[in-house]
Amino acid sequence: MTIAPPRPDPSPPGAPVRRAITEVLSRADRAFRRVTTGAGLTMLAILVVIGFFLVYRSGPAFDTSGFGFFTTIRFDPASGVLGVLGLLYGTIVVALIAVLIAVPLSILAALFITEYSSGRIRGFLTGLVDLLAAIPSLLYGLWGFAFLGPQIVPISLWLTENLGWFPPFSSKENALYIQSMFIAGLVVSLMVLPITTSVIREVFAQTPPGEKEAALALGSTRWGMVKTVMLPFGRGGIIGGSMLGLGRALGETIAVSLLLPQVPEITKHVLQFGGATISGFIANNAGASGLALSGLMAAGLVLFVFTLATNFTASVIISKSRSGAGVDA
Amino acid sequence: AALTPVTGSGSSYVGPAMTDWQNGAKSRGIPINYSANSSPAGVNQFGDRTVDFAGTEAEVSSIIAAGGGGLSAQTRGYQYVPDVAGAIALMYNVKDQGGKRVDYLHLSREVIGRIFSRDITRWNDPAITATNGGKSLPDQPITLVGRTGQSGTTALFYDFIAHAAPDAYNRFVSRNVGNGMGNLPAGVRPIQLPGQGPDAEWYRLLADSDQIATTMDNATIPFSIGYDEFAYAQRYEVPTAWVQNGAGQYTQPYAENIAAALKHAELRPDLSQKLDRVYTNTDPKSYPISAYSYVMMPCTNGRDTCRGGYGDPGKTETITAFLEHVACDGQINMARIGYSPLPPNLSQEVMNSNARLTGQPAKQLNADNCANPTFRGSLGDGAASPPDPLVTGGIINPDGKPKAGTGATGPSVSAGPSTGPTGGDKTATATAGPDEESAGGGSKNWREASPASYDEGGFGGFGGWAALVLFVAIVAPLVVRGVIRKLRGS
Amino acid sequence: MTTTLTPPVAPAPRKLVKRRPSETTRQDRFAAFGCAVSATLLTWFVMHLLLDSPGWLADLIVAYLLYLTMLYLVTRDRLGKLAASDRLVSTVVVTGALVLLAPLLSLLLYIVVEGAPYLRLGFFTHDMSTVAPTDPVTETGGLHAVIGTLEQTALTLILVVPLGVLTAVFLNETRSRFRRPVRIMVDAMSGLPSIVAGLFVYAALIIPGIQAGVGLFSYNGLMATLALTMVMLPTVTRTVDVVLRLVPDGLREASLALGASRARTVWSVVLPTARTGVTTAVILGIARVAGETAPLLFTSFGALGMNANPFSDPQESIPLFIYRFIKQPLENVQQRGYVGALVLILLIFGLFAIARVVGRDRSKRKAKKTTVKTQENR
Amino acid sequence: MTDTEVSYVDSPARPLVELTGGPPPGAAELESREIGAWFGDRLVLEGVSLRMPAKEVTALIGPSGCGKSTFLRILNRMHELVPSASLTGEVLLDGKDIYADGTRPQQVRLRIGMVFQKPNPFPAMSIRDNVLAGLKLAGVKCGDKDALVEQSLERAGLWREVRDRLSSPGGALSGGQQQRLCIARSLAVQPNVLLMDEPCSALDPTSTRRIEQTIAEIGHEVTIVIVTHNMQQAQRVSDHCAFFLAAENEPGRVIEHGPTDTIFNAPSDERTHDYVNGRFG
Amino acid sequence: MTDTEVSYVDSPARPLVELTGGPPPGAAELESREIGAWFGDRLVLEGVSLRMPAKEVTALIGPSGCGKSTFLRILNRMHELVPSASLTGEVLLDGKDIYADGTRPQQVRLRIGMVFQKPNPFPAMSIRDNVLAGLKLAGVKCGDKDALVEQSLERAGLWREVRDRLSSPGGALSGGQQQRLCIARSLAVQPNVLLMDEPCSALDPTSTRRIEQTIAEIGHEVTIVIVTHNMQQAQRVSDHCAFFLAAENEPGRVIEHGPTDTIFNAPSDERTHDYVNGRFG
Ligand SMILES: Nc1ncnc2c1ncn2[C@@H]1O[C@H](COP(=O)(O)OP(=O)(O)OP(=O)(O)O)[C@@H](O)[C@H]1O
Ligand SMILES: Nc1ncnc2c1ncn2[C@@H]1O[C@H](COP(=O)(O)OP(=O)(O)OP(=O)(O)O)[C@@H](O)[C@H]1O
Ligand SMILES: [Mg+2]
Ligand SMILES: [Mg+2]
Repeated sequence: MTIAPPRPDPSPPGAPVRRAITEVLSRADRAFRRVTTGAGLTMLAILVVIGFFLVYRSGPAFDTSGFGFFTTIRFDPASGVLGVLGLLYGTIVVALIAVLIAVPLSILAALFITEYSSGRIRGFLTGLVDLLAAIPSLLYGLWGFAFLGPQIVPISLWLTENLGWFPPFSSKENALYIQSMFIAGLVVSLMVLPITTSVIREVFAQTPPGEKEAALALGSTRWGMVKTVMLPFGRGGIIGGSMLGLGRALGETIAVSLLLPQVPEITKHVLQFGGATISGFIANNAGASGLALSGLMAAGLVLFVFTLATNFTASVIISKSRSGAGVDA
Repeated sequence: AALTPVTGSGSSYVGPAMTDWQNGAKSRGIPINYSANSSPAGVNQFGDRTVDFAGTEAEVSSIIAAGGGGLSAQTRGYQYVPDVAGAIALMYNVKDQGGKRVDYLHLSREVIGRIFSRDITRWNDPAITATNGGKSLPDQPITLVGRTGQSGTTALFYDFIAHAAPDAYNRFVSRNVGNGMGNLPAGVRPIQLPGQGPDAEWYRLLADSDQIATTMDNATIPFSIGYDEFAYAQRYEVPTAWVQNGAGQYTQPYAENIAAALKHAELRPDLSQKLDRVYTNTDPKSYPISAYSYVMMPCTNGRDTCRGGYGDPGKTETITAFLEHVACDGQINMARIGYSPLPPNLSQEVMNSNARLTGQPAKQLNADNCANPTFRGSLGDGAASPPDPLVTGGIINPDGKPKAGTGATGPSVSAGPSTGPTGGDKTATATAGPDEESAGGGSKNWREASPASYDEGGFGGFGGWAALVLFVAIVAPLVVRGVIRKLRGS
Repeated sequence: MTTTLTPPVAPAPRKLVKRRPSETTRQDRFAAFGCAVSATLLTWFVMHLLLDSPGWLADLIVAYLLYLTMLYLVTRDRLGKLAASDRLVSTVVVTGALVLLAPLLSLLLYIVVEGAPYLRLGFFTHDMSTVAPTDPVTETGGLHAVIGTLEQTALTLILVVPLGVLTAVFLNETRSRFRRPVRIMVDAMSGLPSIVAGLFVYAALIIPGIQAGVGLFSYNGLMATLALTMVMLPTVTRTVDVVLRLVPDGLREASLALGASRARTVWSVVLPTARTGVTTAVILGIARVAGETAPLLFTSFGALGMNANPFSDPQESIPLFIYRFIKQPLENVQQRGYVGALVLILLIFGLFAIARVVGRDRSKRKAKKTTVKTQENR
Repeated sequence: MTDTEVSYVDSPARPLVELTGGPPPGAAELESREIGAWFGDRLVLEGVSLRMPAKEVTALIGPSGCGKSTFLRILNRMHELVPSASLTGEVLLDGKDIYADGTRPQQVRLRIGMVFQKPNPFPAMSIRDNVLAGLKLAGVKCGDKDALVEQSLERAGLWREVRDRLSSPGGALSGGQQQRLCIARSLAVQPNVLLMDEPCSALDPTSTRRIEQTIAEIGHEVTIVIVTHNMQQAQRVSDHCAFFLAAENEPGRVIEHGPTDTIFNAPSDERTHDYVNGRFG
Repeated sequence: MTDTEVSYVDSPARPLVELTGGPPPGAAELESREIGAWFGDRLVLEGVSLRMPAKEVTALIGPSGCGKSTFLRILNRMHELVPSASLTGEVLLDGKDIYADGTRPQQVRLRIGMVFQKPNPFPAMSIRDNVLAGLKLAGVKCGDKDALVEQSLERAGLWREVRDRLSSPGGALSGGQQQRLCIARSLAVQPNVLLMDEPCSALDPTSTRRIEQTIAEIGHEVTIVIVTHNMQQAQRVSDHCAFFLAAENEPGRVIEHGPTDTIFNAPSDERTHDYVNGRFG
């Protein structure tokens, strides 16, 4: 037992020197670090491999179209024209419609779960939201086509007749209201709802109880409290949750492939027949080979990058928001 | 010898038939797997050598023209083998002046060609009025309904259109070269419809046959007409048009009509079908828009496109055995599930194809060694066509010519004794019964021969209760567990 | 100031009566009921007597809007503006939750009505290889699909659980500088469309595999598993990540303070504590993966007959089973698809029930913790 | 009770800014009768009868977990916000039961303000908006808002420190200032009673002293009920005192109550004596 | 220091169960030299030199936020777990710097046990496993585990209450029992020093008294350093006392230290006097 020699302290008093803390890792800890890092890097590797593969396979398409790939609406390998703009447009419009419908509903549902319901109902609804997420996309597609679509047609008609001056609702004579991006968006919104609801619910649940009680103790109604405390607090989470939902809506496949004609075009009238999305288009043409397949891969790559950007923005927003709520899938 | 399993993919149109054939093959120990996605996908996968055979209605040349691949199939080498006959029906949704849904539409081939080439664009076109007893339909634009993306059905249908109204078709095609149909060399048919341009405005493209049929059934697209496999029309009881054949008669695509039409089918050297004479067939029973579906498989000799068989002789054995089943026993059920059995000459062609693969002499089929009902002059169950409402209503003669003096009143919907194809279906079943008997007379019917393992199933007959039992089986333990916990807890 | 305190009330032996004051009084409920009735009548009057109603959906919407307006006006009159907007929002929020419920119920009903009449136990005892298209729906056999789904899901789990949990541990319990890129990649991967995952496996593994004659890389359950892994991995990783975050830091500190290494802490304290949460996450992941269709078409290919070996030859699974039949032109064949859909839903329900049971203990503990927390905050 | 050395309140005699829709003017007397409280099936408080006279400061003391906070929250109907909570008994505000049928909790809470242990200003709002939050939330109108802000902040002893930065966010203040901001916020609606649950326990000594002075000032205008763990603080600020105690597995009860001097210097119960002299707790 | 009235420890004189791989036997002296601590760039503690003699109880007192917990966590290298944390100075355990190069923190923490403010038994383990968790986690071997469990629980004064349900989960105990379980868990590895960070602040009075008795008992065997907010408690349990204080925007410092009696009855610094007499904090 030797006493460590007092270390010389070169700095003037008042500005003490920080000590470097050395941590000697045990073997188990080193192995632990290696294994977990390995797992994390495997994840990285998988994604990088997929990314490279997509880039590699989409090479011919980019060779053919060059930058025009991003500015061309048509996707027409028969005449050697490859473009992703029409597909991307449809993808984004459908996803936006889905998110625009899903987010307000999610906020309401999240509010109900965190504030307006109690005990058993809360558990039931939370489970229900998860269940909603587990219903296969194929079934949503079938149901949307066979059941929901026909119910929506009269509403689309009504909107067109009465709100026709509003560009997205304006329509031509003899227009058709099935297979519209609106209906597709509506069905996708059901698939987006679970994720947005659970993210927003989580953020709401983290609202500091102190602030909530402060508002109530001032004689506020519940809505007053929600408005002054929960919504401002949850804003980051709401935005982040919407972005995450957007990310999911962008990638929705089978249901959209059944609900849209999948003809790449720019349809301004969202209530009207027409539209295509990248993933739905890929699903409908998955049997292609040669240049067409390469074009599909390129479109897939575009979608991939796009979703990546969306998800990334979402997680940044959520982590920056005051709530700092966790992002869970 | 153990047979090597063989996989195929492609046409969804032959899906039900393939299921039937796979069942039959299975009972003979032939391992076959088929995945129905779409004809072009099948051809491409065949070309990529990831499947051993493809089911397709579209030809390689069409697929190449559509820019969707097909080249690899050329590299691999292929032959077309007809496997079953079918027909394309015209489903329509039109209301007459009184607002009643029309169910008697009669069309001539040329008019069909012009409608689908967008040469006739309104329902009150005189050409349409002329074939419908002189009664004109409302002055409404015609909306066309077709398949989105690449489809074998489109290929078949537009082959017919090209022959029915060549001028209109050629104009249509040249108008839409840049609109997604592709640059089609002479004789090559499109497998994809224009996705844009002025013609596309009036074309509603849907994802699959089922969607087309449901949409027509729901009448969600007003004043529309579309093409679809006839089986879907039967399934949803959608009104289908009566099409005038070479004899001037109006027919619908029941098995007997298809069989009659295809008697004049010719095969090109590569066995792809040449249907010119089918479209103009003068048999009064023939339905013009009839065609075959193919199996695409490799071959070793006898064709330009043959580039060698399978590396694995076991696969050769499997597929020849399978095709022999398809050619004979496999045809027994076809009329019942919406197809028409192959005629004897094509059944024989199947055997010839096998010979081209194996290099052995082809087996000769005859009524004694082949259970295909057509060898006995029958078509199997469900083959007969219902009567024409305009004929039974006395508006036109059975030969298709309008009756003198009836044009003014025009047909009424209730004029015919049957209001749809189904009514006729029943009679057809009744009359076809004895044929079925003769077809399955011997031990030829594989279904009879197969062990009836599932017949009673041991459990059958308690309806939706099964679902309930299952649900309870899942939930009950949880409830019991909860109760026990509660009891223990308190 | 000396007499401020009340004399103690004589402690009579009384039974305490619990009061649970509620926000809504009976008058409120009367008002709401009245508004509902009058909104209904008004809708009927306007939509059916004055106008030509375009359908029940429009009626519903109009009635709902009328109800909201009336409720607002009545409450405003009775209790003032603030209370009125509060009541309005409460109503809207409750409807929002109901709207969430409606599509799910409608979807379930649709599938149950289509599928339930034909579901027989025979579905679970034989496959489709001997069932002809013309056979009645009740003959449907799905054993091969059920077995395929079970095997593929199990294999997926074997791949996903270790990798996902380890990655989540990596994200939570280490201070590696790769944490950020990995987290971004996990986020990104959850945006990978499943069809692209399927195409990837098909084009990168199956085509070369079949051409080279490598049996493992051809159509089989394993390839489907790989595609499903890509779909499930990010989901599981992210949920486990969240669950691990919920493990109180106090437990980690307690463990470290006892002289445990990081590895031991994770293995002996963090993971056991989070076990129920991880299990729930995994089961929910399974439920999601069990219904994936798109990536299977080109990977496991599907089959009519039984194939219990996921490492060679095409294999069926329930989603493929549904997809195969549900669009075919024969009514009874289509209904086979709905029977399959019903079985899939039942399977998912079952998984959910299990997840809830497994997760319940955790939620109880969590509830206790939160009450402790709220107490502290007061 | 100690007297304040320095008055932080600039003009205590000035009449209050007029509000419309707010509580009736003046302080009110609060009285609880046989209050009992449950969380779920657990009885945590029993038979609490206490009169809290108008314009005086009543302190509630007792060891942790004996139900002081629960009692305080019952006094302005915050208790019912806990889902499983229920209660019995009556709370009379100027003689009227606040739990009577048809009484709206918002109305009660508007008249009985509350300040919490942890300062909880609305962090996203400016200081001024924080003070006015109560008006907005409870629908109280005020003609001269600036005057009200100034007056409330003055009464809470915060005006001098923040008058130059009324538009900076409330979260940017120090802990003690935040707590006084919360007091100002409660005072802005001019409540009849102010409840305070350990308002100083999260604060540093300087801030604590400041807040005690504030309490002493406003104690002449509103009825104040304060929970505190600090015996010295209770002695310094309160006129009356009630000692709560909960035996193991028993609900909390009031052991003794009376003028602060009596409780601290001549308690009649031995447990009170032990507690105020730091024998336990 | 008050003496315990009732001994909850059944046989304090019995020799300890033998462990292999555990800390050296006996209590150890802990000494800090010029300890300073940062969170990020914020200096929160400066120049703390303190000797905590073996087999005695040292109490750290002071208002909230003055760095008591930080100091305590520096004593067993828990401080470095906070990502941004850094420090200066030396901590000598029986004369050897625990921050010396090559010293493994696990080894240090095994010798210096810690009990936290909030009881934190491992919820997934049974009571028995909780007690043995330290052995398993730190790789200490023990021949007679049952004896060790009994002895540790006895030393923590919990044996009598739980001996019939050793296999029920640790989360099923009451708060006070949980805290004693945590003490037992720390004692099981037979550490030389035991650090306690406000071990009673989350507990009810009865449990608090129980824990104080436990401290009094084991204080004769191990060195104990305890942080407390409760002056009475500090007086009751400790032999020595150190008063920490942080002026506004300044790091925390030790204002005064010495025998408990001196600190409480005759402090030399005025601030100490104010604090121990409840003038603030
Ligand atoms: N939300 C709640 N759910 C269940 N029990 C609760 C809740 N809040 C408090 N309790 C219980 O009620 C009892 C009284 O709690 P209360 O917070 O009123 O005590 P207190 O005297 O304020 O204590 P402290 O001095 O620690 O604040 C405690 O035993 C506590 O465990
Ligand atoms: N993890 C951390 N990151 C940054 N600052 C911290 C962290 N933990 C503590 N601090 C700061 O360090 C200072 C000392 O904190 P510490 O927890 O040691 O105080 P304390 O005396 O234990 O207070 P209390 O009595 O409230 O527990 C405080 O100002 C606190 O804000
Ligand atoms: Mg309290
Ligand atoms: Mg501390």
